[in-house]
Amino acid sequence: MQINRPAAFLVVLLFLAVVVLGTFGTSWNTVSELPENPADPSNVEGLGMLIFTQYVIPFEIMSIVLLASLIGAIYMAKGEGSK
Amino acid sequence: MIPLNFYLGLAALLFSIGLYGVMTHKSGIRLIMCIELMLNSANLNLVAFSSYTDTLNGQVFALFSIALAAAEAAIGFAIFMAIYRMHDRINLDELNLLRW
Amino acid sequence: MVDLMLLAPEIAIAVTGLFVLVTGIFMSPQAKNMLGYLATFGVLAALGLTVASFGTEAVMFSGTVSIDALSQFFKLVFLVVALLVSVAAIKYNEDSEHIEEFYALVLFATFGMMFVASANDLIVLFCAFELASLATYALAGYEKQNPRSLEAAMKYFVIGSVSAALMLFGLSFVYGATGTTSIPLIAANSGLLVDNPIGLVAVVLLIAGFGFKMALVPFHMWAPDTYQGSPSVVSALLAAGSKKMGFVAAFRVFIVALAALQPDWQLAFTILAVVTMTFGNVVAVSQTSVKRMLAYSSLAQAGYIAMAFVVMTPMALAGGILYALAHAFMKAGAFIAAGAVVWMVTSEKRGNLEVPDHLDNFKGLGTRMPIAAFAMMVFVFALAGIPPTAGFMAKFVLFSSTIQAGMIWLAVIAILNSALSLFYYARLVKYMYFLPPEGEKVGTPFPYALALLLAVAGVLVIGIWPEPFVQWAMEAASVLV
Amino acid sequence: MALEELAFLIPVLPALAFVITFFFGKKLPSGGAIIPIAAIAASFVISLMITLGLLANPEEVVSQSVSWFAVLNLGVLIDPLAAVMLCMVSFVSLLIHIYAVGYMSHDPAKPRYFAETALFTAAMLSLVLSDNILQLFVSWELVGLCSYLLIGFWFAKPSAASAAKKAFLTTRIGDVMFLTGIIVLTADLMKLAGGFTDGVYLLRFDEIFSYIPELSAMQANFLGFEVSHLTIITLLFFGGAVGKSGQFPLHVWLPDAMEGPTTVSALIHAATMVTAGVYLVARTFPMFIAAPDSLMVVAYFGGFTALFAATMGIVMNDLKRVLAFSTISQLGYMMLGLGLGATIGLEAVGVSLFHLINHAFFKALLFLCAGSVIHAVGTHDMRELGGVAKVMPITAATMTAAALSLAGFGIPGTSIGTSGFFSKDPIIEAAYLLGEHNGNWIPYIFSILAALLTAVYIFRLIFMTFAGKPRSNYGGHESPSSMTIPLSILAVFALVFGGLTRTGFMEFLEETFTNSFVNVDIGSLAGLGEYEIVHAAGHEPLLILWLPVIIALAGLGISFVLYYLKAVDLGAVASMKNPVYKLLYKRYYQHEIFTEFFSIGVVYGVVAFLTQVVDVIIDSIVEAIGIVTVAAADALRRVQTGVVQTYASVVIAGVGLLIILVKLIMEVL
Amino acid sequence: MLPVASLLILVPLIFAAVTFFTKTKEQAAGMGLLGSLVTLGITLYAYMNFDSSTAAMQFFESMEWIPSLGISYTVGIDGISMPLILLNAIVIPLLVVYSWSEDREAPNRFYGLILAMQAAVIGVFVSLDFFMFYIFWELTLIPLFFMVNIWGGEKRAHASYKFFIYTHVASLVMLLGIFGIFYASWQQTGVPTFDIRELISQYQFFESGMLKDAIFLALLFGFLAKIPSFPFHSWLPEAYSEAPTAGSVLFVLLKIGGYGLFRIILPMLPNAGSPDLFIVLMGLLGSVSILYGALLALRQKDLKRMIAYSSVSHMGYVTLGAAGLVALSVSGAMFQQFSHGLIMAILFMSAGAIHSSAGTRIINDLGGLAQKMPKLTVIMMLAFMASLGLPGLTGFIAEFLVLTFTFANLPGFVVIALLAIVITAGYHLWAMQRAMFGVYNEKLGDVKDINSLQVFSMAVIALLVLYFGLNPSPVLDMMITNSEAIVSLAAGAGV
Repeated sequence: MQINRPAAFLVVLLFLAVVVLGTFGTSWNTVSELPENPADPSNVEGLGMLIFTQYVIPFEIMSIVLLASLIGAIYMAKGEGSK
Repeated sequence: MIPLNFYLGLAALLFSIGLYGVMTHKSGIRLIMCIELMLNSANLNLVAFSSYTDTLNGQVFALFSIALAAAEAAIGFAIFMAIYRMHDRINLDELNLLRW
Repeated sequence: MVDLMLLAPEIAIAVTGLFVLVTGIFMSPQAKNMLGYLATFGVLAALGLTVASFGTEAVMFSGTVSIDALSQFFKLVFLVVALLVSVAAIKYNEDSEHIEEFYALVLFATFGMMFVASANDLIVLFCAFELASLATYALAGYEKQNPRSLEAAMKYFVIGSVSAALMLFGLSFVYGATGTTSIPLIAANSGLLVDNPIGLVAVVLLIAGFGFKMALVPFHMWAPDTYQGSPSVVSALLAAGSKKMGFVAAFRVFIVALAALQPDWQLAFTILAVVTMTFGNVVAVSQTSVKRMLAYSSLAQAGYIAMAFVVMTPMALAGGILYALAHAFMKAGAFIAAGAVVWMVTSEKRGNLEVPDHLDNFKGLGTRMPIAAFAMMVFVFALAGIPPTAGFMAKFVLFSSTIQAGMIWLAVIAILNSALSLFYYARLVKYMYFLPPEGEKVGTPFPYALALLLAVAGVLVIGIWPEPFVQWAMEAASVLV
Repeated sequence: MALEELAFLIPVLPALAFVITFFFGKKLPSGGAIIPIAAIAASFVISLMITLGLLANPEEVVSQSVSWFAVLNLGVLIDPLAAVMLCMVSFVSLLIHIYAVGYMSHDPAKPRYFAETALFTAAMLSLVLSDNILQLFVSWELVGLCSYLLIGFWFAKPSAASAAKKAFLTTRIGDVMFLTGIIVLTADLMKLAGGFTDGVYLLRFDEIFSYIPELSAMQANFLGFEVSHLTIITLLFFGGAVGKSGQFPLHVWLPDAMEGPTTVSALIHAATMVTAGVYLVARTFPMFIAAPDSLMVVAYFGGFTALFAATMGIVMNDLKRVLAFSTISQLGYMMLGLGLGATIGLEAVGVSLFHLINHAFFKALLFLCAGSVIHAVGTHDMRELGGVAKVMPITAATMTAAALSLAGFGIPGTSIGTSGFFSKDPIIEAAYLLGEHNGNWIPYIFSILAALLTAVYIFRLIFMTFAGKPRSNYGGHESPSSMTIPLSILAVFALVFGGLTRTGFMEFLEETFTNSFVNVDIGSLAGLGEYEIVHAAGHEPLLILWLPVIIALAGLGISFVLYYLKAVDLGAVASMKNPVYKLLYKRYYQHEIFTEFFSIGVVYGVVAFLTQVVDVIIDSIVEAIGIVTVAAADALRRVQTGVVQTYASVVIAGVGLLIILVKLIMEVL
Repeated sequence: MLPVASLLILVPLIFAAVTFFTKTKEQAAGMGLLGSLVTLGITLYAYMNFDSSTAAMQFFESMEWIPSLGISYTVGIDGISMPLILLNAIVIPLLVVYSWSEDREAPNRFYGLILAMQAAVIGVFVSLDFFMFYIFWELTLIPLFFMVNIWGGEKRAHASYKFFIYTHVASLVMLLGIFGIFYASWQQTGVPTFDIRELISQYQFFESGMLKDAIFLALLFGFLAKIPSFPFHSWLPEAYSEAPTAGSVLFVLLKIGGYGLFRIILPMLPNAGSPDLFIVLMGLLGSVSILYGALLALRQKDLKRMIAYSSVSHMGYVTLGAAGLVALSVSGAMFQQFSHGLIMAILFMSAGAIHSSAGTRIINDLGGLAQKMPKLTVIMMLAFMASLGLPGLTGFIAEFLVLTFTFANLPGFVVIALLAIVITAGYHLWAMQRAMFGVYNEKLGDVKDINSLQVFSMAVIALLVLYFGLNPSPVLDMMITNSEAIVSLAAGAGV
């Protein structure tokens, strides 16, 4: 089956419409002001703290993820099995 | 202050572009790029929310997802390489041995 | 301080994975066959540790991980699948040079699934989910020389990535609306989601993300191709294991975190469940590739399990959870049996080599591979819900709870579907037992036979003595409501 | 041991004989005929002894009952009615068995023949002895089975197999009516008795008769008529009798039944089984007389059948078929006699049964003579015979005796006359009484016309067969003595039995319903049935008394002129161009109406509709589900194109559509 | 006292398993015979020790199985099940003997399936727990499916799938009914139980409404489709006629549909929403089945198909008698099940013998077989006569009881059934005349009569048909005892 661009476009339009209607129709609960100084170092520090305390488990999982993708990628990319 | 919806709208648009690419491109490389685009648009969402709700979880999430996107791209490229070795090209719409 | 003993099964799996990987590098090709036993041993240890820790409950790591009856139960499911796959793969990987990679990926995928089961935070959930996906992408393409395997991996990867993106997109909205990623806190802050259209968008995006794993129509498109093209043991892992990961994630996210949005997702699941089971069963009727047929049947089974979200009584959830366990045995077993046939066909170089799992290759299997054929018969009858098998017990609990909740129409649809499924299951049994064999008796190789008999034992034990399993499933369900 | 206690042996002995002959007949001499002959002889002796005892004391009937199943029983009842039937059946059966030793001597399947006739005798005796309606029905069906088996005795002959089937099916129609009657009766009895009592046998005649007043009081609306339940039940019983006794319109099987061996025709289709219907009506006579209109229906059907069958009898060319129509006609007389109970009350039973017994003698004799002829000359087409008397004098003589008896020659007011005369005359006279009292002359006209035709056809048979010169080249010789002795015995009975027993017989039978077993007051029952009973036999005008004899003489004369002297050329009359002759010869087109139109046209039409339309529709619904499923499977699998971009599109479209769908449904709900 | 009920399931099951592993035909048939004889022995032991004067459960065993769902292993035998067990136990060994001399592929599976079928059918009869009942109910499908699918006639694939899926759908609908009654009672009492008798007695306390009727109708449908009753019969002609002889006989021994009526439907009936309507429904379906089956049998060209339709007709008496709801009509219906099993067994054996020796079952292609097959003809004639309801044979007892005692309550339907009697006689005699009588059809070649083993097995059943026709009390009495208990329930509820 060939790729049907107009149809794909319509599908995407549908998706976009739905998502945009969803987001714009929502009254988000936002803070009144954004942090003024983008260079505020507390952010990075906070991230670090979070990653190594609360999110240590995902961090550990990420280590396995990287290892797994490493193995997988190397295995798949190795050339011995070609043709 | 830029309204939150501007970010969200942008993210949605980027995401949709990514989707359109996935649906229409034959090339595996472009496909992975589109997927990256989608993941990143989601990251954009996360970061925007993180700022607008003044919580850091979103940014942590985004960090992890960037790493995941990288891993995913690695695997993806590896698979396409294997396909390329076999077929000498990566035209995804020609891979339809498995169907029906 | 956290009690790491509670994570002992996960640690055991991860350590085994690493150990297999590292030792594999230093081993001679002949000695590598040992690794399968090693991995099996590790899985068994993890299984033992999981069963030993049944009944304990804890929330750890600042509330990101929750050990409870639900997670324990699903860990059991994943470990059972991992065990069956590990055992069967001993034969599948015989004399391969990449045994350590295979087992490492299987174990890492299992590791990811186990964390999904106990995730109490969206970040943990997403990372673990992706781990399980990434590891299996490569596994699906494990037969690099086989264009079908590669194609399976490619399709799996593309749809998986799109789904991951959709899921992440959805998760971002959930996070944005509630300002947190912790599942219990989301439940507490879900007011905004309920009042705004974004709630529904997020729910459907998440359903798409999880539905990809669960293989719910229309997010199933990859599943038949991938299950067919992948090595059978990997199909077993995908269909029996990672499919359940989708369910446990959905249990956690929808029933616990997004409980307030129940009307939305209940309706969505109603549509999906009905469409999925009908589509799966109907299309399975016309399949000639056994693995593809099993894939469609797997869709149908997902549809049944999804009924738990529709009915939403403790009984129904228990039924769905029990079904997950039963399905792990049945479907893993069925794919492994198909794998044994593929092995036979490819090693003999006889029969339909293009599609080694073609129905024609199953002719007279009862005489050619008695154990595999018998096991396959048990599995397909279990899948069809014929007593006294696990499939029947699970359907019994699940369908009966549907009646209990007064959703007679849904029960009728499910039951008619179940009847329809008999058609193609019985056909397979007919091919195996009642058509003349085309070839000599081969016998089932030991690892396959062991894995199959383990699965048969599981199917029959749950079918004949379901009491403890029903109890566990009920405890697991009690976490959700 | 008292003889009465052996009563149960009467049917049991022939039944045992059946078993022995069936399984061991081949190893016994003469096909095992000796076994049934001995058994039936024993039964005859027991019957005769009991009957003699009963003659002395008609009040003390023999009655034995054992529980069968549920609330039903098996039992033996020998009252005067049963006694005379018993003696007749066992006696005729005995003679015919003896005769058959000679007649069947060349048939290889003798053991089967004798086994089946033994079984028939057992069933027939059991029918007669039965003390309850269910056992009677059971035996009734068994004699039907034996009739079926024996008509189809030469089953390799397609016409025999077909005739057997026809006989069974036609009588089955009557049987179903009979069964329906039993069912209605049982339902009513249960209602009246208010359930079951231990030790009370629901369907025993004493039990049934005791509820007659209540039954007659029960009214039902049937097609707009208010009729009593008793009328419905009795008419249904009569329906059974119509089938079994070959009454119009269920007589069609009887002529065809002649496909069986002649001995079978004599035994079953002349003397015994076909009279079971008459016996049934006689047995349940208290019910009939208490049921308004039932007896009149019986009388009309009987009278009409008597005439109707006789008309066909005069054109038949087949020896046995003439006799078959004659049997039907005579059975009509018997039914008519019973129906005349509407006027003469209980006497009707005596009159009718007397004719039944006499008929058994002379008709069995006629058949056996015919059999003797057929056995000797090898054909039964009368057109090919002629002058047989010269070859077979004994047969000719005995058959003439039987013909005289059938035609009914005698001198009224004296004891001089043939048996047939003494039994047929009272029926005709009673029919006259009916006309006199009710102004309803039709039965009388039927009966008198039938008497004329009877004489015509039977002497036509005699003249065509025995007189004149042979019309074809047949061999022939007189039959062996095992055949001629029974003929002679029967001839004696056909000539003198009636004259000897006529008064005693009637009186004996009038005791039937007043004895130690049942005691019903027929007079008051007749009141329930709204019948007016008169006892006037004997003082009719002289012309009426003589008329039957004159008519019979006239018939003899006509036959003599037409068939002996051949004074008139019958070629023009007896041709297919003559519509009347054709109608008669074609037997009123019964075959066309019943078989071709009704069973093939209507029944098969309905069946064809059911098989080809209804069942196909029902089945298609099932099949369609399967076909649709497979078609759907083939269509839906095409969704899986194999191109990954399509898959992605479906996923994304799914997301969009699902959101919209859920939203819409939520809005609607 | 032996645990008879359990043994009756276990013994054939174990022998079935052993039989599957036999190598030669002799071993397989021998093991089949041995297993069925042992079962027969146990059954006779049970029958000897059976007290037919009580309607209570005998040989009762019960133990917990899945307590969290209230499922228990409960078995017992009473007057409803005893005759049917007896029927199975008697016919199966004879069936093995009958098919002893036949050559076929995979005899070990063949005889194994026969024994497995016996275990499953007896399992249905002795189960007193709905869960077990359903399990055995479903298990009966599998042996039959394979019986037809492997050893069946030309259209066996279609027939077997149709039968399998059709009746499976019906049993699943029945399962829905079981769920319904289970949960409604759970709600009522707070205690889950699958005990059949407990659930039935709880049924009367259910809130009347849609659910209550739906439960009843779902169960009723499940049973009627199995009986099968018009208009759910369309699986039957093909399955019966395509099955091998042994399969057809196993089909006729499958009396679980009618059993369900007596065990479950009738005790529930008085408490169902509108009992009168349901009685009329059952009566209508029963009587229409009788007439319809008979009419369709009249037109069949294939002997086996004709017998199959006659089965629809005869099983109509079961439904009709059950609807009669009088002790004797219900007993008659039960007796019809027993009688029909015996008679049809002979008929299918006869048809099988004709098919295997003459090479065809098309009635018009036969003819004059009586000359070549006298032994078969005699036995077949007896069976035909029994089948058309000739007195002195079992068929009459059953039909008489049903018709007579149903008449008081449902006169109209009895009249419909009575119409069928002549037609029933018609197609039997027609077939007899065309196939067995008349001139021998020389095209059939040299046809051999049945061998002595076949004569033996058919004659034994024929003698039983005769014996129970003359003396039905040994089985009828226990039926009456239990029918009275059932009917008194109905009377108590004022129906």
